Amino acid sequence: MDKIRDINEVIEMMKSNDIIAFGGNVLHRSPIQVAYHIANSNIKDLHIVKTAMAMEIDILALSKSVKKVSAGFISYEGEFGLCNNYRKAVQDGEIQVQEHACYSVIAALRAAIYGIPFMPIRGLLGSDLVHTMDYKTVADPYTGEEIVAIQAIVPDWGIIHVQKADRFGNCEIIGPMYEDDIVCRAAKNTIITCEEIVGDEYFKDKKADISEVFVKYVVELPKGASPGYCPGYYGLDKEKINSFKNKGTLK
Amino acid sequence: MDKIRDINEVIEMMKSNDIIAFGGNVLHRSPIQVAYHIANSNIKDLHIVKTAMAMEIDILALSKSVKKVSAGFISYEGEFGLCNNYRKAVQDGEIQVQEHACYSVIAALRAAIYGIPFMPIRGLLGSDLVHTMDYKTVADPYTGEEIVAIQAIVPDWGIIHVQKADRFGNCEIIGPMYEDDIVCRAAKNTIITCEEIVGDEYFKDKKADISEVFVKYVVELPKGASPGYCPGYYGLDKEKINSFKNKGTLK
Amino acid sequence: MEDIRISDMMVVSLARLLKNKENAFHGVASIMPMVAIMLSRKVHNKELTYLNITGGVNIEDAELTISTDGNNLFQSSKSVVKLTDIFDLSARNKLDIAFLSCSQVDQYGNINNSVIGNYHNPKVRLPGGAGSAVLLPTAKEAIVWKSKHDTRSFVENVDFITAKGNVSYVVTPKCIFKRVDGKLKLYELYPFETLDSIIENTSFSIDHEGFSVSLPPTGEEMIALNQIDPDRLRDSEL
Amino acid sequence: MEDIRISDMMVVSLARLLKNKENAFHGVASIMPMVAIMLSRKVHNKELTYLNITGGVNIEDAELTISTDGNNLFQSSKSVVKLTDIFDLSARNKLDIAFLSCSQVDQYGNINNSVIGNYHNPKVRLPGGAGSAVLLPTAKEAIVWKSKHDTRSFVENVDFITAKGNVSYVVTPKCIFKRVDGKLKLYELYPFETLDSIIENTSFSIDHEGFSVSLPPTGEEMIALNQIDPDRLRDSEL
Repeated sequence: MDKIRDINEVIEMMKSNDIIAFGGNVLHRSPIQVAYHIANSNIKDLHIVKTAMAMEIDILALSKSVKKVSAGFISYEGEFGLCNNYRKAVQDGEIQVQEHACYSVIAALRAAIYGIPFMPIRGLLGSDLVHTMDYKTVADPYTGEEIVAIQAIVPDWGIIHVQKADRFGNCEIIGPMYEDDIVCRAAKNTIITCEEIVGDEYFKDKKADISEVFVKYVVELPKGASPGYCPGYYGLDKEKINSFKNKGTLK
Repeated sequence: MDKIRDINEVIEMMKSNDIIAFGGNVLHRSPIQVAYHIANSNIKDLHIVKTAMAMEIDILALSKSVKKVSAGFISYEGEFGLCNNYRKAVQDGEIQVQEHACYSVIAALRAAIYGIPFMPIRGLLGSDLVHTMDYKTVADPYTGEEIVAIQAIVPDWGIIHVQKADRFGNCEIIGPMYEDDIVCRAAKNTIITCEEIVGDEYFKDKKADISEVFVKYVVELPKGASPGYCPGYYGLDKEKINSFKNKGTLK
Repeated sequence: MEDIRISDMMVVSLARLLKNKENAFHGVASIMPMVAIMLSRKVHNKELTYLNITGGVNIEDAELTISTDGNNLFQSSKSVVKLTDIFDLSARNKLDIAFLSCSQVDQYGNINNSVIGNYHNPKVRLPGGAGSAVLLPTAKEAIVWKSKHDTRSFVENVDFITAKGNVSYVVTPKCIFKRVDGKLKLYELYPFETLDSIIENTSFSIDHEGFSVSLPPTGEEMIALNQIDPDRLRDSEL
Repeated sequence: MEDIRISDMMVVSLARLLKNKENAFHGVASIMPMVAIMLSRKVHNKELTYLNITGGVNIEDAELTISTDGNNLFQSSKSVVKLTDIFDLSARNKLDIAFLSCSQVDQYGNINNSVIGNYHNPKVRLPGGAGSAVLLPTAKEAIVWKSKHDTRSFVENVDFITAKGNVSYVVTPKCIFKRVDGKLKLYELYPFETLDSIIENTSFSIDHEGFSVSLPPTGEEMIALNQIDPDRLRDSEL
């Protein structure tokens, strides 16, 4: 029942070719430090899944740990520009892009949650993505209407960084939840990294934002979202991001 | 922007043949008083939707306001027994039963939320409901696997009783949410009835459980879930339920 | 030991079946499973995750009422796992135990909670199967409990198959059936019951080879049971 | 009036397009729409519902940062409407306005944010369209803004159609295009711009019949704009 693990223990459980879905959004509460740990491991050929991301994939592209990406948007915001390691790896043919709209990533993860092979989805029609990415359509058995069907993506790991968690896996998220509620349900196993582990009484008076039911392991990892934002704990460390972008060292 | 209405104003907007989805569950925070108001109106031939319900449908069956029911479970719990008005109306052929599993009601409403014509769903296979209710199957376009498809139900009205709401429609729910988060999104228009209307500052420090974005009208209707439970306000009024069951008067 | 009732035996039987399970769910109108899950968490399986319709997870020290979907089963919860989540868990093969009841159960463990008689022109319209048509095929195991054991309830073939699937055990006021190779087989006979009474009150023929007699509720089980359910709501179903 | 910049004109143009709309959404990397929605809610349309990726609804008095998906756009919200909700709203035809940008836009209002060159062997891999492939076809209107107006951005046909759909207007540093009968048409020219400059910097031929000249930002608009965005983050995209 005690789900607390060391960061190295959970990294060791991951295998090459696994599908990993990250929580957070772009530079907000994203599990960037876990990405560094994976980058410094021997795990390769990962399939990385997230609606909108930046630094995790830029780190993992630099370490050549990634085979495939399923995402809607991959870029920093503002002054930090594009994810150049990722971009270069794609342009060099090292990473295969399964380009999504953010909503189709959500649909693929919803299908995983519902245990169904695909989700019908509105939109996408007219986009070259449909034929280029080979998104198929399905006929509504009630009316015959054709609608795009997104195949389920069942991540082997969901990795989510939160502010507080107890040893059972109940989590408090300060600020936006983003798609973490979906990631923790869709993945076969969800790993929570947190700024702080709280005592058993912490969630007596307020309900957790993520339930223990959706959590496999809990790792205390202070500054786990750094150099990104972690509301209530720290803001952006611009210098570190610039240093990563310019020098390209894996921590 | 001000969404506050009188109960009679909202009842007047409903029409015969409308599809109505109720919030709450069995005798918990169910909009029973709205059911009485509808029963005493001229609105007929309603299609009523809810995962598990009791008194609303028993009232509306008595007033002969219902043409069709889509639900997974229709009964009181414990000492109150079956919904006899409903049961009699079905046995007499007055009400058409679209029998669901509770999850297929959820799937039908999810399809409405996602704007899609149907939802694939696990389960139901082996049940006589599949052919008796004419639930169709669909082939996964990626693997060819056949899976049951539940057609969308788009309620004209979602009716939800909550403890507190502001004039914009932000709601506080004390106790279980049940499927209210789904009902308020699936319906074309959602009506909130509440024990109390709170001031504009009420949701400054805590986020609402239902967002104004999903609410069309707000009606102050104290004791709106009575004789059922309304956590924080009142418990079960067993005498009133027994009186309804025995005497069969519409209040 | 003198004051052990059938309801105690049923609840204890249900609870013991949860021994090596990770999680268990009950729905509305499910007093016995509610008490059984609470009992198992106290005595047999302290790490069992308890799920119910309200969204409550592993709630403790609830004051019980005759309703099994109220705020009393939610308010002490540390987190929320909604009914939609529970169905989804089951759909993706992560729900260990679902408890379900019915009006009729047949020799195959199929259950009927829809109609007695013809579906479209029923003699009795029943409540409907709630989650059963989805949970029986998707949960790893479905445990059926039935508070009457007579030939009208235990039939060769149900009038209507509301749900069919992974039924593992059927717990009655007289015995426990286990589903083996798709058919119900006598698994345990309660200590105060006779094999003849089972045969007499069951419409299908019973394979009773190798059945055992249930261990009566232990002192530890009875103490915990009375702490959980001091008002004996568990009697109300019988 | 002397200190009005292109960014002011762009943001004011975006804001004015929200006049009779019920709700509007922007995503990541969307400084101008963020400021425009806030401006509209102050000046043009006080009942506009403001939605963003964070789940925040109608947030007020936020301290802006260069990121448009952070907690500053969530914490003052009274309720939560998640990104999933926003896509769902759009999918069921209840989203009035989605703001999207891109690397290329063509004469039909199709947008490209995927690649420059061949898709599978790209010259430049772009960030991807975020929500655009879903929002362009499902939102009632999609307003595209593009912070560069040159022949490489405004092309006859995009290299790759990331998204196609209900684009109503395209707002540039020089003008506003309106999509009429499926083609972009000059709608408003900024007061400091010339028609020749538009023609010169656009790769497709422009229907400019009946265009008008934009009203410069009013004093009221400029005061509100400077209250909302005192650090002029809106300049950062240009």
